[in-house]
Amino acid sequence: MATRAESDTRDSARLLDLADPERFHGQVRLPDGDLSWVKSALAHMILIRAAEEKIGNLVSEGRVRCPCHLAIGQEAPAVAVASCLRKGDRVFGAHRSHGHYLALGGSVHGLIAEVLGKVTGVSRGMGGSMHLLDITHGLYGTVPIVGATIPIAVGSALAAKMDGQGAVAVSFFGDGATEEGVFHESMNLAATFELPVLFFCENNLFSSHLHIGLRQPADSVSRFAEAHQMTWDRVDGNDVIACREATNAAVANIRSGSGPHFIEAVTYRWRGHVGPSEDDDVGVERQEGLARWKLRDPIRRLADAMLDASQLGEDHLEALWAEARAEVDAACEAASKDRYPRTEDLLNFLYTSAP
Amino acid sequence: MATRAESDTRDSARLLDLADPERFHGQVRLPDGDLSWVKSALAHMILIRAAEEKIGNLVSEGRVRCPCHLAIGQEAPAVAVASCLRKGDRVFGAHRSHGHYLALGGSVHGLIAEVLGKVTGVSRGMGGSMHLLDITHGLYGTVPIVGATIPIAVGSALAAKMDGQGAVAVSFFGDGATEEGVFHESMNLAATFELPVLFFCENNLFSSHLHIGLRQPADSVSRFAEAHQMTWDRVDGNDVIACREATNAAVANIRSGSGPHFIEAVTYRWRGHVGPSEDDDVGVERQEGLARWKLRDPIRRLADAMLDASQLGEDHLEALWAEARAEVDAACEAASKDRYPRTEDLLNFLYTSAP
Amino acid sequence: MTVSYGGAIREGFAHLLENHEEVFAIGQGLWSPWYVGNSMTDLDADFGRARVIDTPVSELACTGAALGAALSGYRPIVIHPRIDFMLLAVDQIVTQAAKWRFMFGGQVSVPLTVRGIINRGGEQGAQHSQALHSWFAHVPGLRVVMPSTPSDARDLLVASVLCDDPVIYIDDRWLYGEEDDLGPTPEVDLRQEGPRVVHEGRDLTLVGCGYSTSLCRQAAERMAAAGLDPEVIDLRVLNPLAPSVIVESVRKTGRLLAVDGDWTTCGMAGEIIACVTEALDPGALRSRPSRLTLTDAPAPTSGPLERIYYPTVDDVVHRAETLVGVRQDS
Amino acid sequence: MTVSYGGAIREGFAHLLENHEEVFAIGQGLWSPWYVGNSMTDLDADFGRARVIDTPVSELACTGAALGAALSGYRPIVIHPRIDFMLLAVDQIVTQAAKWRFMFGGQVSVPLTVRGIINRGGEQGAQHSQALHSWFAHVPGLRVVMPSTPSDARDLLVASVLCDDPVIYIDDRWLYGEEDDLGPTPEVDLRQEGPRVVHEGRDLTLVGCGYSTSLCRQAAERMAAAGLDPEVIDLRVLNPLAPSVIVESVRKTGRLLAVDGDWTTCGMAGEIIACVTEALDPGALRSRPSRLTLTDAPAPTSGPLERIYYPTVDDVVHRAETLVGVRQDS
Ligand SMILES: Cc1ncc(C[n+]2csc(CCOP(=O)(O)OP(=O)(O)O)c2C)c(N)n1
Ligand SMILES: Cc1ncc(C[n+]2csc(CCOP(=O)(O)OP(=O)(O)O)c2C)c(N)n1
Ligand SMILES: [Mg+2]
Ligand SMILES: [Mg+2]
Repeated sequence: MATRAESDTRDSARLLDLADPERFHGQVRLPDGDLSWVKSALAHMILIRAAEEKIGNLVSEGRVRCPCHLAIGQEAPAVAVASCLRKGDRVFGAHRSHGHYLALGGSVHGLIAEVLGKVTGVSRGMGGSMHLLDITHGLYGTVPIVGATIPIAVGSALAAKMDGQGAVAVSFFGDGATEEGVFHESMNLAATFELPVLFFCENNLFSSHLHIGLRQPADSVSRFAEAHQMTWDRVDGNDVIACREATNAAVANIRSGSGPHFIEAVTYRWRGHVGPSEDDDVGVERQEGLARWKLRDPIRRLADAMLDASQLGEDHLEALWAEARAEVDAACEAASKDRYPRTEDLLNFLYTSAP
Repeated sequence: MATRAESDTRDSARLLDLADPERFHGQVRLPDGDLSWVKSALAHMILIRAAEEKIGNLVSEGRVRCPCHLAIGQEAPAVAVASCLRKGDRVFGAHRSHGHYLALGGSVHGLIAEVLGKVTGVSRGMGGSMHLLDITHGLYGTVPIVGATIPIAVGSALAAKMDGQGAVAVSFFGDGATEEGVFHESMNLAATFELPVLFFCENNLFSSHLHIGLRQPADSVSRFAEAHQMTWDRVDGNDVIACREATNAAVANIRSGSGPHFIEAVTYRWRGHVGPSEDDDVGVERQEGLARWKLRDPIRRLADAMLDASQLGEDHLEALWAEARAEVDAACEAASKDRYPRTEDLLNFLYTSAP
Repeated sequence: MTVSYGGAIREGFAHLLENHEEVFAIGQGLWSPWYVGNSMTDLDADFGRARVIDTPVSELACTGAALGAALSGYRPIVIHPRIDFMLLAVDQIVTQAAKWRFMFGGQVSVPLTVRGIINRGGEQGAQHSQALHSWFAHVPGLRVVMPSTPSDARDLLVASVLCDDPVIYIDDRWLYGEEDDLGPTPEVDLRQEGPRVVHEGRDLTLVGCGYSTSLCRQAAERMAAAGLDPEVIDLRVLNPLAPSVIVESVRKTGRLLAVDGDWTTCGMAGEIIACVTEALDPGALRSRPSRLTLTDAPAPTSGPLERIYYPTVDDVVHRAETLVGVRQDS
Repeated sequence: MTVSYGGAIREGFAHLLENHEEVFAIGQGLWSPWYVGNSMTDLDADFGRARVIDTPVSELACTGAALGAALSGYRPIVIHPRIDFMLLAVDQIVTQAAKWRFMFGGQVSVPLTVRGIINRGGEQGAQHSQALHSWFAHVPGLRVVMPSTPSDARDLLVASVLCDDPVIYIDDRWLYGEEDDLGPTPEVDLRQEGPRVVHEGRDLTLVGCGYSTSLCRQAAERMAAAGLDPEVIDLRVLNPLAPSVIVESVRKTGRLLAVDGDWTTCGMAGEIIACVTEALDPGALRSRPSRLTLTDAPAPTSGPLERIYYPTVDDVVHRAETLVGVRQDS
């Protein structure tokens, strides 16, 4: 496939140059033909970046107290995958899912209100950053127990298969989650029952403070797809075009009944495991790598390509940022004024009716 | 390796002709040179078979009440592996571990007393068939929660590595256990920490009533060794010589510090999942396969080879059976007369001293 | 029609699969002729293997998958042939299913039933004997159901599956032989169900759940023959617990014996004592409340030990008589 | 020397690693500067990464591996930075570690310590807040320890690790700021430790464990100022539970309030009430026993809800005063 990173040798165990922070700093390759999606992807990634930067600031200022795992630097997979889905599809995320929510069309206001604990939040203020749900836009749930949504996504795929309407389930998770046994159990279930689920691993090389080299004997998790007899792709996770092309093809196959598929998108987070700091206190790989990895910025690489191809002007790009920031500021302003859940409601969500 | 079954194409996902019940009915290939071990292996397999047949009868007669998972037909791996170990090594089994215990040198009396619930049993009458422990002979524990001893074996390997004395841990488990997430977590730990553990899977194609084809997308579990970056072998599990040669090489490597290794031995159980019946009520594969699989009898195939090579006479073979049956009967006789644990002792084993 | 407890469970499944297309069953052993006793025999043949799904040995993922289907328009029942195996699925039950509705502000409901079977005795030993209903009763967000009769076994299964909250339905293989005359299958609202007086009396209150209710009933009959008149309460729904029936009974009898097949500390029997003593003035009690529970040890295998390990009808009668003062030794 | 609760835990680890070569620590976050607060800072640097082992995200296998090492001559401590994560390891804790000694007839012992950290508040929400010590206290074969002071945090950690039985050691991040003057580290026998009166009094008995003991102490001080004189008991060892200290205290005070940071049903507070009412004649109580527990719901995130979700010193004082009759409303 033309869009696959040059490094992809079909060695399912090694990331090779995709793991090299000196590589893939240049522009992404634009697709032929209509670029309208590319433009909206750029705008969307910028919006996500702006929203997460804002949330980071709110945390620093002490205005947001719930733990926030920012995906700054990882905007591409969310935007790419969301663009390949349709109504009826169901997406599950984990602790680092602001981007998944926004990419699917969730409102910035719903997110900021949620992290502020307001009743207008996407989870009615009951979940905070780590528990987001927005069924209308296909986000069926994100939770912070590592690996927990993977079997849930598989079960949602089982439901989709029973429905027979061609819907697809997507499970987003990180490289760390592949160390939880439930990941393997879920892969086996999906493969055995031939379920319509896309396993999408954002391999950012870290689980909390630990580099994958300290946690696994090889750095690419695509080897698990092979073990569970699943087709797979590995992509540059900071190339939104490559992510989209791989996902589009995968989703089409899954929809047509060919069973599960696995995509590994190699990326890197710029901020700490949790909160706005950069976590440069957690080991050599990260101290040395972060600055280089920032050169693989998915937003800048796409913007440069579009500027170069005269699909975008510098002023237009600045306007995109300004608009995004304005939207985020307005959402924050509004959310700040929203009310908190009523304390009388604490027990109201427990059971379908008071016991 | 000369001893590897001809079918082994290094395709880690497919058993190919090793799964074909029409194949491997003939004699096993005897090693060159001294055959004294082969003779003792034959005697040991016969003893295990005789002991398990006896236990099956005791169950039928209602004299044994605890659930007994018989390994009749699967005697080869236990005998082969035990022959490659030395003092200090530690073996962990599961629910179908009578053979592992006997192969390591455990007494028939200790086993029969245990399944009868006598205080002279190997677990003091507190465990029954499914919970055997005999540290003196290197059996560190067998339990019936599927997959549960796999991480325990890995931890014992961690201890062995810390000890620095070259001891090896062996984890016996079945194909069904590879569906438990903890199997994968354990494989990853062992590979990441380079622990001296041999993962030994007896793939008998069934987990309870279900054929592996209904539980996994491929019939060979060696693919998981590849995924976890482990060296592996696949052997005819009904060829005790092949099992021993693969294990000997593996154990030597592990001892020398080369990290974990995985062996898949393909075999078949003749009796039901639990108890003495043949379970021919559980699906076509088993109904059709059982009679054919019995032609792959590990005992007969070895005996035939030895008869053919004039290493054994018919009368000698019959004597082996007679001795084994006599030993088993005597053990049973003795165990029947042993006493039960005292009811006052029910709480004595709970904590190191009464609370 | 006379139906056994096991047969009644099967009737419940058949009713659900027949009348509710969004119901399906998933778990280990569902295509086996013997795995879950007679409680699901031939359901796969009758309703198809697409709706009666046997699985790999993966308790955690199978439970999570059932939860995922419950969030996507279905009413799955996930079956664990033993509570011991179900413990591998604790995360999906306790940290996921019990909490999803709450932590998403009530925007989703979780019509998931997790069936765990208590399967003990027969010298199976420590890892094939646990009950642990007290654990699940401890967790807000779960409804916990334990039927002690064939009719409850059927009707509470139906109610559990039709309930929009996650339900832990626990049946006990020791009850499979009990028989009842059953009429047509009703669809009751689980939220209206709770503890029930199953035998009226006035000398003391015996409380049980599942198999221990059966012990209490038998003990009550035995005691009646000896001129004593105990009241027996079957808990039926352990969480959320509605203790008022028990409190009112003890207010009347002045004596309480809670019987449970789970361990003592932080167990269901202690909970009953706590509920009652919190609710009644000390003067309302004619004697100290008492609990009779499983021996506080893992299950042994050896026959003679196993026979003293589990509470029996004798034990209940003995303890009850001591409480009432008919018997002097304690 | 004045040491914080977190620092005291670190002292316990340092003592163990220094003096007992068979001790090692394994778990997530052990090489992180912030994962487990200040309770293990730089242990990896001081004692080497071969004995202070950080791990993949595999709770079940890591716990099983620690058990395996415990069976092979070592005294491992496996660390779970949150109880919520530790639930993935329930099989290895409850069905394996707690039972191996028993089911092999006492031929092996299991010197394994499982450290679970209660880490709640801070709007972390439903899946990052659970305590569940009541669950582990329910399981025969486990010893369950909850220190409420820096000196217990250190000394009971040492005692847990040197004990030949499996121990669940639960510390609470909300206590990490507490300070004590600590002398040299003693090595005490855990089997001799149990509940302890930490504040003498005669008007009523307050019982807590871990952080809830701290609430009780503060409440006692506050009430003393108002002329009331409660006795405070710190459970310290929840299982096996030795309730006699509590029973004797209530015999004296006639009143009991059990305070717990875990849920109500089948929880530790109810267990205390059951133990006491089983042991005392009803007439020994001057009022109904009472329990103050966590709100029976998952933890919310939103600040205003979180503030009413956890029991506070005010709540303890209020409930205690009601019990004693100083306050009329209930
Ligand atoms: C079961 C469980 N164990 C541990 C944690 C603590 N934890 C939270 S996020 C995380 C890292 C997961 O890494 P990965 O899956 O790669 O996601 P990333 O943070 O890189 O996006 C860990 C270990 C948890 N939340 N749940
Ligand atoms: C956690 C758990 N789940 C389910 C079971 C029930 N069970 C007992 S043995 C077994 C089959 C395991 O198959 P395999 O590992 O291949 O071993 P085999 O019986 O073939 O020797 C099952 C499912 C169990 N004991 N433990
Ligand atoms: Mg990661
Ligand atoms: Mg098998």
